[in-house]
Amino acid sequence: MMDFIGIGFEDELFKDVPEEVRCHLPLPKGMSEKDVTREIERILAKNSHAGEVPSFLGVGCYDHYVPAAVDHVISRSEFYTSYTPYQPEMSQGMLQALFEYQSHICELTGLDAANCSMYDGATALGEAARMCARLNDGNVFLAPRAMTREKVSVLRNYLIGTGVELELYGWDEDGGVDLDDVERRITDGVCGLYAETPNLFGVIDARVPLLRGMTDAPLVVGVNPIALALMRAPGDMGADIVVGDGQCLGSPMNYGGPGLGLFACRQEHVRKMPGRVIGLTEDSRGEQAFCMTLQTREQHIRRGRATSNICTNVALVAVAAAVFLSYHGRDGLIELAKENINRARRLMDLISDIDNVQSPVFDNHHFNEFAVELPVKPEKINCILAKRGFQGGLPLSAHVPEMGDCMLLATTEMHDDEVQDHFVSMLREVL
Amino acid sequence: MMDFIGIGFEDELFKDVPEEVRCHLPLPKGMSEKDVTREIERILAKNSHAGEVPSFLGVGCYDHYVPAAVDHVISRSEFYTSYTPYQPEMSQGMLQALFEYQSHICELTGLDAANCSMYDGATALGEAARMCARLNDGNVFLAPRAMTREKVSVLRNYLIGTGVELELYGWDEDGGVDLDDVERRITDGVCGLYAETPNLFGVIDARVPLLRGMTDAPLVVGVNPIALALMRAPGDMGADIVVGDGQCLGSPMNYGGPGLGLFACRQEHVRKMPGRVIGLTEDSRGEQAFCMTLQTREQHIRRGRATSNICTNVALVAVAAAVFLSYHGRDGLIELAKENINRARRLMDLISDIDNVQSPVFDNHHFNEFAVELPVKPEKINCILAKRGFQGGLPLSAHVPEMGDCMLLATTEMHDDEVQDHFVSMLREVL
Amino acid sequence: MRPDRRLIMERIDADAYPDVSGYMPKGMERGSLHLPKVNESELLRHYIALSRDNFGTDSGPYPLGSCTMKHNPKYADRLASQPSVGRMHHHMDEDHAQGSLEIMKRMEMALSEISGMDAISLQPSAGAHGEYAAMLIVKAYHASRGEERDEVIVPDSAHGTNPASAAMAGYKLVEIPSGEDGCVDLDALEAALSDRTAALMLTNPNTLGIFERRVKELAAMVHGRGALLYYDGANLNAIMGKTSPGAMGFDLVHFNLHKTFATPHGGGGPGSGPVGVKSFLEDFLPIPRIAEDADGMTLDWARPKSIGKVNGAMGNFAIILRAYAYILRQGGDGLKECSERAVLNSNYLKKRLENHYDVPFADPRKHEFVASAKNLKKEKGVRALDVAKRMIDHGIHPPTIYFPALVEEALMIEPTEDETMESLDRIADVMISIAEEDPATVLAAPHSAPVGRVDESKAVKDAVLSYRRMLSLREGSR
Amino acid sequence: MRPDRRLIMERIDADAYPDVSGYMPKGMERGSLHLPKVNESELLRHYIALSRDNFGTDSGPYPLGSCTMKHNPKYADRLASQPSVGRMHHHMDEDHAQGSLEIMKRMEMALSEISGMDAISLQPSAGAHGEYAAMLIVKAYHASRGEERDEVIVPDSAHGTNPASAAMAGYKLVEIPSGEDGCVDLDALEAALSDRTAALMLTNPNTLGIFERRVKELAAMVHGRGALLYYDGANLNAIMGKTSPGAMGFDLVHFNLHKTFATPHGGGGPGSGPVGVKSFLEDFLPIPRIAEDADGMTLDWARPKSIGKVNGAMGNFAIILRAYAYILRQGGDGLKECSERAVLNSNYLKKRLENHYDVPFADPRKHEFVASAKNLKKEKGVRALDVAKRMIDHGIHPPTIYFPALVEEALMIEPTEDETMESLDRIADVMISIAEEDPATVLAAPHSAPVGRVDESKAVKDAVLSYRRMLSLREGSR
Ligand SMILES: Cc1ncc(COP(=O)(O)O)c(C=O)c1O
Ligand SMILES: Cc1ncc(COP(=O)(O)O)c(C=O)c1O
Repeated sequence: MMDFIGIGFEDELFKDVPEEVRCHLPLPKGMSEKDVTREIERILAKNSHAGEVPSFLGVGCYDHYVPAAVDHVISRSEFYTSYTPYQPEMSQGMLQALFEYQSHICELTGLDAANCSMYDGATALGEAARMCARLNDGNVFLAPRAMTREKVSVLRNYLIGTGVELELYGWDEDGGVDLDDVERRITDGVCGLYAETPNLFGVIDARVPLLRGMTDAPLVVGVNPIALALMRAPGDMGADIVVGDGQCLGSPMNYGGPGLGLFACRQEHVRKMPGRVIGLTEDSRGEQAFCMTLQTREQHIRRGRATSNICTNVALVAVAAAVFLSYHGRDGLIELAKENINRARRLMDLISDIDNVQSPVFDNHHFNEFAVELPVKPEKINCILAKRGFQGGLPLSAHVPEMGDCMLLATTEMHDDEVQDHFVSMLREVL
Repeated sequence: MMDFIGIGFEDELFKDVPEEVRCHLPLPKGMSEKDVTREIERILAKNSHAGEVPSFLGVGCYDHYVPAAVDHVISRSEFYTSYTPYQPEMSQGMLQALFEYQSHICELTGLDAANCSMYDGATALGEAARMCARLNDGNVFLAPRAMTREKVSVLRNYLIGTGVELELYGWDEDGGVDLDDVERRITDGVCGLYAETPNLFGVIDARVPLLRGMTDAPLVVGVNPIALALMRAPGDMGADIVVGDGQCLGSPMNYGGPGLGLFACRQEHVRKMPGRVIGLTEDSRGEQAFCMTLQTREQHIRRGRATSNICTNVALVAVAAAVFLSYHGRDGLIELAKENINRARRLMDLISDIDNVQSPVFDNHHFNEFAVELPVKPEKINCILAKRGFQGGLPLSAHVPEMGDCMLLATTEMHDDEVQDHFVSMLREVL
Repeated sequence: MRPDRRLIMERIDADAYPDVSGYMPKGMERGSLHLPKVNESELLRHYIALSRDNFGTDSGPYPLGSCTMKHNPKYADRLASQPSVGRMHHHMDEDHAQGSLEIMKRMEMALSEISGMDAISLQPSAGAHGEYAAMLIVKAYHASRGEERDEVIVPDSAHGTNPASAAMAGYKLVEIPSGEDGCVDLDALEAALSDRTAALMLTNPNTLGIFERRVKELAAMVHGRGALLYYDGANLNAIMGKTSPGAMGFDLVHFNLHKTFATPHGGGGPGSGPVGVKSFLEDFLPIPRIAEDADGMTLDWARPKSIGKVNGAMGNFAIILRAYAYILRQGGDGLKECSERAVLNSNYLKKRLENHYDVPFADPRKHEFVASAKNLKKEKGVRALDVAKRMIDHGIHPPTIYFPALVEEALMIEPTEDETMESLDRIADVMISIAEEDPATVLAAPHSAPVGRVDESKAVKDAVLSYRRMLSLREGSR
Repeated sequence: MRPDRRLIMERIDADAYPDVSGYMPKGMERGSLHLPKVNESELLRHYIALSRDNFGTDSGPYPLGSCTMKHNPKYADRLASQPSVGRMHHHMDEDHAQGSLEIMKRMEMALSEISGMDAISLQPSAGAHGEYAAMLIVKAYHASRGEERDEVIVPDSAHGTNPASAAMAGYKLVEIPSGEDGCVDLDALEAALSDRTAALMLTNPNTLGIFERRVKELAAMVHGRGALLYYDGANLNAIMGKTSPGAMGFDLVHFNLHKTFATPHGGGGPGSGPVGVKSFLEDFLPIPRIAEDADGMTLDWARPKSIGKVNGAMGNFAIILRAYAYILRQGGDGLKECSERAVLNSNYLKKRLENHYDVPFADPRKHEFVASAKNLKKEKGVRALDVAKRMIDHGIHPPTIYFPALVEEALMIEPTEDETMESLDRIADVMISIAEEDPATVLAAPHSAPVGRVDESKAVKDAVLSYRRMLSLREGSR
């Protein structure tokens, strides 16, 4: 090959790299596949995963059962070794799978348009806020104070370039939206209003539909897609944009990433939407075909004026979600949602029997998780639980400081009675 | 569907099953995929696998590293959910992969024909003995006494219908074939002569090529395919048939099954061969194509007069072997073979430093494994080692009783220095 | 464009074999080795491309009669791919292998319930291997009673492995013809039975998909002559939860886990072929037996009457595990439902085809049925083989053809319980359209497969089974 | 025959939504839900069939410029599929997550060596996300110094995400043109620089595959005006072991683990886009930072100057792990060799195409080069798009087309280090044959893809993004 190019040795190809910027790469020598595997497994063995140490963490990232069929599909190398489907004729499979994903998300959310993924729930919310800023002239985005510090921080960071301020409203004694607080804050300057159901506290908030009547600004609703099997579609509540995290739809937790940012909106706003979308069309023979569409919204065409800078998204996670939803179907998803509600109910009931513990803090419908108030600092309890082979829930102090004595406990179908009972008896011992 | 068939309820389709033979199926209710997974994982957790408890067992079944590419290929569902390729036009992929497998085996063994698998090494030997009985009129099959009881028993069972007697010959002080003993036993009645290299004791036996000169009866040679990277091809030693176990070529041990019975022979005997073979041919357009061939040897055509009753074999394991051999290539396989020899040498040297232990018992070249003589019953030592987190080697007492104080120790590239050192220091402590 | 399908060994390493001295005894050193030289990317592209030229049950309908190509659930594969399955050696101390042993013990118990047999050995590696083990047991049993019986009776509709296994065990075969109704002709059986009869091998429902109603009578006849009754359990998926070999009076049975219990066939294997027996034969089962005591599972080798070993290890554990997972998932009712749906599907498809193909014998069928292309052949010169090849163009795997031999131009169809009505209709529509199509198109099929019709006789004539051979023929010498 | 490609939701459950009362508060109950109803077999056949209509690097050459579609090694995927990776929650006590944290810490250190940066954050989810994090850091840095700088300079050859990220962070964009040689025009840069300049975003080698030789000079100019120099590290795979952003004088850099470090793209993601900075910017990196003390790894949240969070968790751990495995496997020398081979392959392919396509700018190129179909268009009316579509017929993924915009009818080609010479020759032969082919054939391509040329403008016009929408249009209402 060098002969053909007309060079004598390989470094001639780097003659354009000036001496002054040359450097070496002081990394160790390469290892065999076997040794790499062994080395990484040795390190990973230091983890205590949820299969070894039952975990009660949630807030957007859950330990659900991943059907083997999901793994199988996303391990098809035609899928996972492909790039963004720029050439639709060579990528009909991925395009259709993503169109099906969008369709499922639209069905769950009750909206007509969805993109084929954002990075995660938090960035999806950030993008939704930015989209609100595009939809009108307001300069305030209203969101609940009951959010993790991570989500609030991401949201702030996504609003930085827009000139829009983030304003946070409170919650009521039942853990739902504090309508009075929202009322007070609503002005013409509001460019968007965000609410969650289930919210940070796991509360299914029946007041969210009431928000529609309070402002003309776009309403953004944050959801859990499994809860949507039983919950009224946000589109029917008047939501303009729906966001959420879809990791629960067939993906492992993976230490938090990749997630799956769900993003759906009304058809009328489709041209203001961020992210990649797959559209239905026809091929030259008039047959059904799919392609990426509305690309003029995107950075590779519109550059500095794109609706978002996003390029690589989490398409494969979206495919996993599509397979997961198809695997369960309506009835399966309903069963799963019920099981998760029942698991949470069971756990909160058991814990409520412990003296000095309020479980749940909010007397309301919950999904997956719920806050409990403890007589001891939650951080301290987690330390003790860790020694007994449990990963406790999320201490709320770092997120909503006024609930510093509270812990958020999440449970899923992966916790059977035995695990819950064992956890509760440990908790009882510890308190 | 029932309407169309013209029945009112499903049981009408079972009206031909008389009442007197009806019965119920008193198995428990079905479980969800998740619960099945959990239940089986709970049971399997009772195992102590070689990744947890280093194991020094071998004799035809080894803990080698399986390259991830091998897993990937045999997880392609077009391969593993297919049947025997009766319709070549729909199965070119499997047919070619199996033809490539046969080709690799022929290359390693130095013969021109191979079938596309037998169940395992032991049944491959049994089939080889039967093939010898077909090739001539003799009524004695000569084989080494140095074989596991399993292999001897399978061999006997495979000879049952042939009228051929099994006669076993001994080994010499260096662990190789006892030529005098063979000499003594060779008569015109011998229909086949079997020898192994490496043999039960892991000895690469330089006397095997000498057997060719001792009889006109077919010579069957048992091999380890990884050792063949360095060892003279049995075809060049005059072998007529080569057998062995190919599990070591990219398959996990799986508690012994499935194995991979290697079977190769000279071209001239191809029509007497047992098992399925894939042949090269052309399609109607004159292009290269593959199909199952010489099927008139097989049970589905020849029925009672087939060369074997084998139908389902272990095709997918053969594909794994083909991928494994292609992955390593010549140089990779040579490296692997060397590493396995070096590992064994290192271990036997370390052990030879322990007082009262003879390691190895046989002063000879070894591959993967070697016999050591211990001052205590090997069974007892294994019990003690088990308590310290090791799975010792195979006590030879049940297989070659006169070596009741010996243990066969196998080691592979999966044992690094640390594991070997630790094992040896445990052994030293124990003795 | 058809992708590159060169043999991988055509990318060969041409360098000289390296110096490897010191690793082998003198005279045992290798001098050359030709294996491909490819990087991981080339390797994977090659094999993935090959896989794409292959058709499995995950690709579409696979109504291959007598082979039960049903869906292979993915949870079973995932369970089998763990180190607690893979990195287990069969010689491990029992203490280290309690998990594997427990799975096997439970599987034995489940198979015992399903078959109505008293004891099970999971050792045989496939169906034919289970048959062979059973024949060895038959032999050992009669020998233990000092009886010399050297004949085995096999109906003409039996699967080829039945006579092959009996012959391999040294038995003389006595073939009996099927009656008008496709069932065993009891008069012929009576005539064939004698004091020399060691066993009768039977499949019920038989390979025509017909249930032998007079099986009890037949059992009495066989037992009356002191012979044993053997059940080929490959077709068990038609009757689970309805009847069992035990209830029908059989003494021995083999199972095909890779048929009835939904484990992958792997393009020809591995499978698993456990053998089950009534208690009076238990002592003859292969060793070791799995025993359970207070401390857990142990292996019992001290069984003097045992036939010994039929394979080198404990059986195909990785397949057994998958099958056990499937049984747990289905449960008793689920298995029964599988049988019901398999039979319903088979009868539905049969009904849909009846006016277009000749379908001999009366209703109902069980899991499979045999149609015939004999009229097509007469009228248009289209044989079963041609129908099969043409089905390939439609992405449907052809049925088993030319078996059983007693039906002319046989098309043996087993849709399995997994196909939906929609899919059955597609199979039917395709087969009907072929029956009505211009014969020229059918005779030249397949048209859209990766290759045209393959010349099988050339393959037999040339008998080229390896690249080595291919090269030496090409070069005229090597 | 093209297999059934109906949407899976056409197999829908038509039954009424069941009664689920008691699970939701009043007014929050759902009334209907349309999801497909399929069994596992149908499900898998559907998605496997779809996968077969898709092309990945495992399918064949994928010389997509600026996207680095290299082989994704399988050991990395296998490592990532373990429960010790998957069943970890990012809020776990650090004690429970020492393994994940150690992998991340080691990865930070490796990326630091590779890039010559002092501190790394693995948090961003993809390249553009890393750019955005970097822009937030630039903003925080200038703010911390009380400086108001509101412009970011971007060359016209920059990837679209660069201007988009800067704009998203609220910066005004100043675009500068490339010079004759394809490099930044330093005079234009000089003119663009001012006290308002917050940063210059640069890729080196740039998207034309040309190394900006005068990078040091350029760095001095930017730094001289108090602005920061940002490196788009998507093209790092051209220079590893030769030079580094640090050595070139950059202050911030993002990485594309899914390009340089061989992790799968997954049909568009997930990726991972770590950001690295020189020490004076370390305080601004996203929180939490991974710290190491005597007890092991901990998370440090107390970083008051930090920009905070850019995603909800810790980054895409499953991707980071794969990339780390790849780095371990290659080692320092191996990564250098990858760069060398990537550049060699690119120059070889360029040379092979030179007489058939217009290839502007001088030698040598780095990992990629841009050819142009402008002559073809002039002479035969064949555009870059048509060439691309025709390549599909040959089983080769087309290059990136129409980017960068400064080259007319651009075909941006990046073969990567994984293609063999044989494969490069195949790509070249195909592209040359297309250049010489009857234009009618090319214009009507693809001919052998699962679909004909796709009507992208209809998709834009209709904007049908869901089955719901499709139905409501079909029904005229919903
Ligand atoms: C009726 C019947 N018996 C026996 C067998 C043999 O089983 P195996 O292929 O597993 O050896 C089969 C399968 O081909 C069969 O269909
Ligand atoms: C040069 C360059 N910069 C930035 C990006 C953006 O990276 P990502 O797609 O991961 O967001 C890409 C990839 O498309 C690229 O090629």
